[in-house]
Amino acid sequence: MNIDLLQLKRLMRAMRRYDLDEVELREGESTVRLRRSPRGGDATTTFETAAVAPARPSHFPMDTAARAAASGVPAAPAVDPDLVTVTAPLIGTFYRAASPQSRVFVEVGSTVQTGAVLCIIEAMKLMNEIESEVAGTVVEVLVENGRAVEFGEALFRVRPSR
Amino acid sequence: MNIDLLQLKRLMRAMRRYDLDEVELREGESTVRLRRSPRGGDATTTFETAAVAPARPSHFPMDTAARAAASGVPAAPAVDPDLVTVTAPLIGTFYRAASPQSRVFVEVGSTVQTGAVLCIIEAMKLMNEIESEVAGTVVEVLVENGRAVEFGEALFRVRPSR
Amino acid sequence: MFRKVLIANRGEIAVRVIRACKELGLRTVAVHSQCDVDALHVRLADESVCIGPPAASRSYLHIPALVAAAEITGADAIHPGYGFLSESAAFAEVCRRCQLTFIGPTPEAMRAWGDKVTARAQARRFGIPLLPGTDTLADLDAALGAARELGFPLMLKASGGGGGRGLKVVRDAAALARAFDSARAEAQAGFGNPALFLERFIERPRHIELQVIADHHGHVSCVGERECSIQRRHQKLLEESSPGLLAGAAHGRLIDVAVEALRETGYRSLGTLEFIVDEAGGAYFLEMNTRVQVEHPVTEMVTGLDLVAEQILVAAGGRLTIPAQPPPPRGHAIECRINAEDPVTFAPSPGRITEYHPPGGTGVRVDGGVYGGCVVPPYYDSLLAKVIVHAATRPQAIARMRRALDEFIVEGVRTNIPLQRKIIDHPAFASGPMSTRFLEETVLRDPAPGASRS
Amino acid sequence: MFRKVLIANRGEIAVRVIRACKELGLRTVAVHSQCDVDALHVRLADESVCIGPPAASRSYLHIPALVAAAEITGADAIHPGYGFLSESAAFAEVCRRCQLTFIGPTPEAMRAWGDKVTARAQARRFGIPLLPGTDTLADLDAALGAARELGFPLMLKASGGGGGRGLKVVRDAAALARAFDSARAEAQAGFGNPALFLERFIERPRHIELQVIADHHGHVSCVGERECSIQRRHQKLLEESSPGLLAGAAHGRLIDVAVEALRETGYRSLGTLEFIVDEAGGAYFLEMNTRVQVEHPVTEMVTGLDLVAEQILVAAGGRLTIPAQPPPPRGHAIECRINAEDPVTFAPSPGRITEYHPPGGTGVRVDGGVYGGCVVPPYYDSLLAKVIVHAATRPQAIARMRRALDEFIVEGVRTNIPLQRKIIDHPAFASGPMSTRFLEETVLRDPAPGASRS
Repeated sequence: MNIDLLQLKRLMRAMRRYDLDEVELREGESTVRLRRSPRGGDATTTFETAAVAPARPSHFPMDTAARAAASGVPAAPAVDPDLVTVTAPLIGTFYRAASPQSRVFVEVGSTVQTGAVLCIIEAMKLMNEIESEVAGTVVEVLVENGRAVEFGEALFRVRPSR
Repeated sequence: MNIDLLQLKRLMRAMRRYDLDEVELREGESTVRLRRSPRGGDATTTFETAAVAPARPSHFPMDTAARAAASGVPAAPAVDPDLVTVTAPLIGTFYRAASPQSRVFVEVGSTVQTGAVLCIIEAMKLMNEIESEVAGTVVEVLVENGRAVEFGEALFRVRPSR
Repeated sequence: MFRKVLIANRGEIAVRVIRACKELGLRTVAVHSQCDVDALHVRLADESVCIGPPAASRSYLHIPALVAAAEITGADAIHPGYGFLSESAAFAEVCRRCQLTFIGPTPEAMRAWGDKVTARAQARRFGIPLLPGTDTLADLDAALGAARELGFPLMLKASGGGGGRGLKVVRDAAALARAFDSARAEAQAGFGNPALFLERFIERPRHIELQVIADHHGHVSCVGERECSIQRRHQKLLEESSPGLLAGAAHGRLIDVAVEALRETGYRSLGTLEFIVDEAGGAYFLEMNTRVQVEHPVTEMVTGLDLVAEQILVAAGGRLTIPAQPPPPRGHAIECRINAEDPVTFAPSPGRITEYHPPGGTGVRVDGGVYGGCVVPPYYDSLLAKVIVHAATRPQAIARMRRALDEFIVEGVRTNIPLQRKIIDHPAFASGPMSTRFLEETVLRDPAPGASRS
Repeated sequence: MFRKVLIANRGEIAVRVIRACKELGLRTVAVHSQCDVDALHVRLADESVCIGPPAASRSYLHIPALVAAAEITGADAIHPGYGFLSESAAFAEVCRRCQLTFIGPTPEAMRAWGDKVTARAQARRFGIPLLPGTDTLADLDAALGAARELGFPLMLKASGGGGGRGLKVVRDAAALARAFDSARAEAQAGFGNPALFLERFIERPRHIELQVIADHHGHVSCVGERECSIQRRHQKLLEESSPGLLAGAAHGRLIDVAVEALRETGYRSLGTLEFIVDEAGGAYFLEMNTRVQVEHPVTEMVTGLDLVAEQILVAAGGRLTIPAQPPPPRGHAIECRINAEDPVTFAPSPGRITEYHPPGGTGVRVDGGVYGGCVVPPYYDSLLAKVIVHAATRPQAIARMRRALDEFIVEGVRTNIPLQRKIIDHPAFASGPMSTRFLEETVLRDPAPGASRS
């Protein structure tokens, strides 16, 4: 599918402008689906992309587009209002483990305490450990290992204990 | 997929305008699906108003603006739908009498036959007599003697006989 | 100087003239048809008058309405723009009779240079080169004899025709013999005149023109040349200006004879001499336009002149401030005409412009006649705006135009921006020069010219 | 040459740099804070990255975020624009360490010329004239002695002050005597340093600057001068460029010593030397800006150069194509800064721009950072766009600017367009020259300057 970055961005902007919840484009085996969750009548500028079935491997242009639209947003209009979304406090490269040989810090189902390391974001050759601010259970890992993340991008969803 | 972004946007606009929830287009292997969930929706209309119907910028010369708005319009949104509005069939200077010494052709209350001269419009030194196309009673004279009139400008209102 | 100028036009050229008047301190009157009540030129003028219904014949072409509009508003001059009545000697005459200054040449000069046949006679008289050809042909034998002298290919043209009508290309004697009788019959039927003549046919001509301006004090100046070969069906789409478009020596001589001809015939306004240029660089006079051209901004960009202001000033009797040898042009300019039309089918696309974002920045000028929210009516030509870029070199100007077209957003109506992008991106455009058949032969036949971009 | 340039800025200058990159065939990365996600620079760039929350200290001024953004997008150069980190030698150093080309001078050159005190030392060394003044004064007696030599009026300045802080104007010996002790105490309290010095005070100075550019091959060129005297509280509002702003002989010599100083100190980028000019035409070096200026377009208009493209090219090691003696500037250019602020109270006016119609036509350039429908956030400076006009003469440029300002429509936020109109219409502006006190003394005190229009 020949969707370029600019086109995709424009599409996302248009979705928000025209208040659409979902756009799905399919050609042959490629699919792009953009989805926003419904919200109360107020004109919040929140915007979320979900399920970008990747037509190509997940590297820049494509995911910048997706994330650019997602960023600038508290990123938490979650389906389940009880979930806590952990967002990137800085931009850099997202790693789920301390080294390629190590086990991932957390996966879906992991129980975490406050202060537990969830992932690493590398920026300017520095490995920044990102800690959980809540105790609970990881219910979603939103970013693949090794991918670049922007400021404010949603990384994990955690269901707080009790 | 050759997504024509403009077409897609038009589609989105149309969806919002006609309050559709879902549109799916399929052609061969290509599919486009757009979905909105129903909502209160008054917040979304503000954008369109701004984009599509800009207010006339306030610093355009006022008299021009006023006249421009008046002209080019059938000029007959009369309070009384039974009245016939006589408009200027050409531009020029409006005279209510054949000469400064003469009596006016008609005034409010005058009864006119079809073909009766109502006024003169002078253009290029020619005195053009403007005749009534209806028989009836003059109920309003809308333009002062000696004033310039545009094409289509309302001159008189006549109540047709019976 | 005038006090108040009525602009007998609409769209971008009306806006252009209003801008020039404002900068000269002159008051302006816009005229408009009923459907143009909210048009940009109406919004920008000091006053406006509705002159008739949408049909141009009853508004923008209706001389009594225009003159009456000048009378009731107290305008003392009329600028005709281009198109509509801009080349009507009759209109210029009515203006004169009504003591309104027509901002253009005298009716006599318009007849002498605006009419194709008289203009060619003038050109011949002053030694401006014309396409080799014949007078009216007595019969087929005369035609064959002349053809032997001139050499093929040739155009067999009807004296009564024009604008491409009544024209046949013949490539050898046999074709000429076959075409002669039927062409004669068609000429009689189509134009009421069976007369035919021959003229050299140039397979892939370029279209080049000279911009001239003259005042009432004997000053005539040629201020630059323009390349206008990118055309579709004789409609120019993209124009360029830079020094040295015409080959060296021919160039200087051409300008000299053209300036001389205009001076001798008492031409006193802005004008453009159009030439057809063959593959060998030979230039042949085609016709003269006695009004401002759509593409005048490319000349303004490389010279720094304001041609419309100069046109108004000389009409008011002012002295031309441009020296006979104007300062050399600087850099290269390109203009793209942005039309409301389908970029593939060329079908006009009237409607409401819902979003309008013109390009800006270094070396970019936009001459537009529309704004976001306005309606493009279906009654007139489809030109919305012109993007003009200026840069030190042609490759830089091309890069700048590409960038400017990318920025230009028009929504609600379809535009030819994608087509202009295709032209600008085409490798043959970058290498140049192009003939008037470039667009149809090269760009429009290319299945995926976009692929040529890196 | 670079492959991909990250623009570490926002607003009109980010758009300006993106345009230059596009024309050079370079890919672009925009960075933005959370509130700028829909900003024009984000829309025009090839890629964009959110680098932090709205507060500039955590986004546009946050070096680690900018460098990380360059790393994850694979950018190999960073353009800092103006403001933000454009004059941070520390940032330039981090870039160098991270193998990113900082598009500007070396950190060493930034320290040498970007710092006021070092720059003045450099200037003194190379004979660039400085305001007559003293070194640190031992006591009041020394001050009175020096004052007798220098003549009044004088500025009594705190060595630790700057930007107008710690400055007292004294008009005679008695005033100096009265002010000395308290100034010393205040300097100690305010800057932790009681040292004071004297400098000549110019009652009504003009602010004039020289645009220079230098490459890595020893070429240094001064490409023009700008008049920037229309200011309010040291903020420039309107700038001009034309040849001959500085008086004849002084002018040539000033350029020569400035060019020499930059060559000798190995300066290799775009830069601006700011001068204060007294009533007699004497020019005194104030400071140097080691980055692109807001007002660079006026120089581009009269020279036809693309200064940002040249800045990028020399940063990539390219050779300056401008000759040491550049072609003479043509005509006159004026720039008006259009700010989102109340034209009377100067209070910032953030909000959503509901309508935006920039001017166009002959000799008009608009460098904007906004569009109809976008939001002007309250976190950054209020510059929305710059209108730049170019014409043959200053009176024509003024007429053109008046026309352009009339056409410029911005709704939804208040702008200073009415104030710019007031300046342009003021008879004292037409007669010129103006001092830096012109705006506050003449325009803002005038009860109804609009009435001065015919």
